[in-house]
Amino acid sequence: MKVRVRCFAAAREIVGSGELVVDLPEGSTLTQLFDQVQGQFPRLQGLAGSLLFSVNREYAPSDKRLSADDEVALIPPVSGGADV
Amino acid sequence: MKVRVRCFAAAREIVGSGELVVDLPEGSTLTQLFDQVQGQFPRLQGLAGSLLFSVNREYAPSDKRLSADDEVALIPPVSGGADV
Amino acid sequence: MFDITDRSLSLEPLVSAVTRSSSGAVASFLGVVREQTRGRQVLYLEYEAYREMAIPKMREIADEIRRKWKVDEIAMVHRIGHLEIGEASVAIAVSAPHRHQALAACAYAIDRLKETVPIWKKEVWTDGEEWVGPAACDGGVAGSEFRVSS
Amino acid sequence: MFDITDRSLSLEPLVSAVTRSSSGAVASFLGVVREQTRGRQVLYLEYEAYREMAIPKMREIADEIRRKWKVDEIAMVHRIGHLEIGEASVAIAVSAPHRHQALAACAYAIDRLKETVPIWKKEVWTDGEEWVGPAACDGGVAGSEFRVSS
Repeated sequence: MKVRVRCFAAAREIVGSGELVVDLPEGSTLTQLFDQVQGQFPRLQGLAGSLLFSVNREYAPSDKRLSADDEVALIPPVSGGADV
Repeated sequence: MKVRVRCFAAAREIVGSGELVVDLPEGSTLTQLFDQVQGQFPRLQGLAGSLLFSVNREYAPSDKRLSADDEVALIPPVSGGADV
Repeated sequence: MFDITDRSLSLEPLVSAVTRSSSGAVASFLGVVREQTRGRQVLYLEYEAYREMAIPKMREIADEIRRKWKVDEIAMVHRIGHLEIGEASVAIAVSAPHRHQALAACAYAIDRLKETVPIWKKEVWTDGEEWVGPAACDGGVAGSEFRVSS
Repeated sequence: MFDITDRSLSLEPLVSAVTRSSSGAVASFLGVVREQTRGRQVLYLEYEAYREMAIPKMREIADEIRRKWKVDEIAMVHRIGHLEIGEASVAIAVSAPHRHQALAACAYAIDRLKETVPIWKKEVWTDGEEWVGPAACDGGVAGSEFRVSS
């Protein structure tokens, strides 16, 4: 199945694009999706510790199973915290 | 001695003027000043329970002794409380 | 910027006046004449100030704020005269490097302004009118020693 | 009014949008680009948003506010793109019948916005740059179950 992956901020800069389309086996989880994307863009490893995901514009846990046409986003971490 | 008395809000309406000049014995207190003004405008009694005074633009206790040329103000009470 | 004015209020001049290059946050407050007060229908309000005392009292509140929080600048302007429903009676803006200071200081400023600054409003309703002034009956100014003992 | 815009922000449209005849208070907040951040000199910021998610997240915060306080209306607008020092990045206004509700809700709104709304800023300093986003590391979004376990 094809899943759309939107990339923002540091993730977008690493991927070099605001959007990817990832081809995954049916029933894959967010973790499996991320493993596949990280295989393609190893520098994403640097974000992994605090990266969040959304699925269809809601934050989602990494064991969430995906469906075709889901819109996933890589929500990069805070590096410095909310300072204002 | 002559003391200037400024009147605001409900006190101004009772006195019918924003300002009075009161002639008092040297060394009179705010209480004595108020007694004299109230003698002239008995309806001020209705405010007395929570009226505040200022002397020279600072809140002052009612036993404060006045000097010639002081500017006293009658600071009327809240009737309803700060509601916003 | 500390002022009493008979002209209509807007936040922008206060926000501009307080924003510094060190400011990361500007918290502001607008008091507005509302239609209902304690269940009665308001027609309009009349505000009156002891201007020569009110402006120094605003400055004192700003001094209190500077002792409590790290802020950049503080502005307070109160309107007087005839105000209709929806019009602003008071505008406050506080800038600070960080948002929590700006927000806490702004909340403090309006609370203290209502306690200590000699400004009164006459509420004129469909069925009467009443003066409301500094929150003396809350002990807000300085406690009971400033009351007239009658 | 909930929006993401690449144009400069001003409070007045938000204040006008939230003021109702029932409103006695409007509390507002402006986040401003400041010169110094954590000891480094800022040249400019670049903001980026996941717009299709950010606006619904703003609405969710407004729903949270309505469950906690009696407010009239809530407006939040975040700017994206290139921002210079002194420019506003976010504007929030909350109206309520009473001031404490408006002030508390406004403070809550900016805290939650920084926790849950997917907007990032790249701080560009004289000596480098860094992305800063929603406060995921504070457990602000929803706790650790949303982290990637790596």
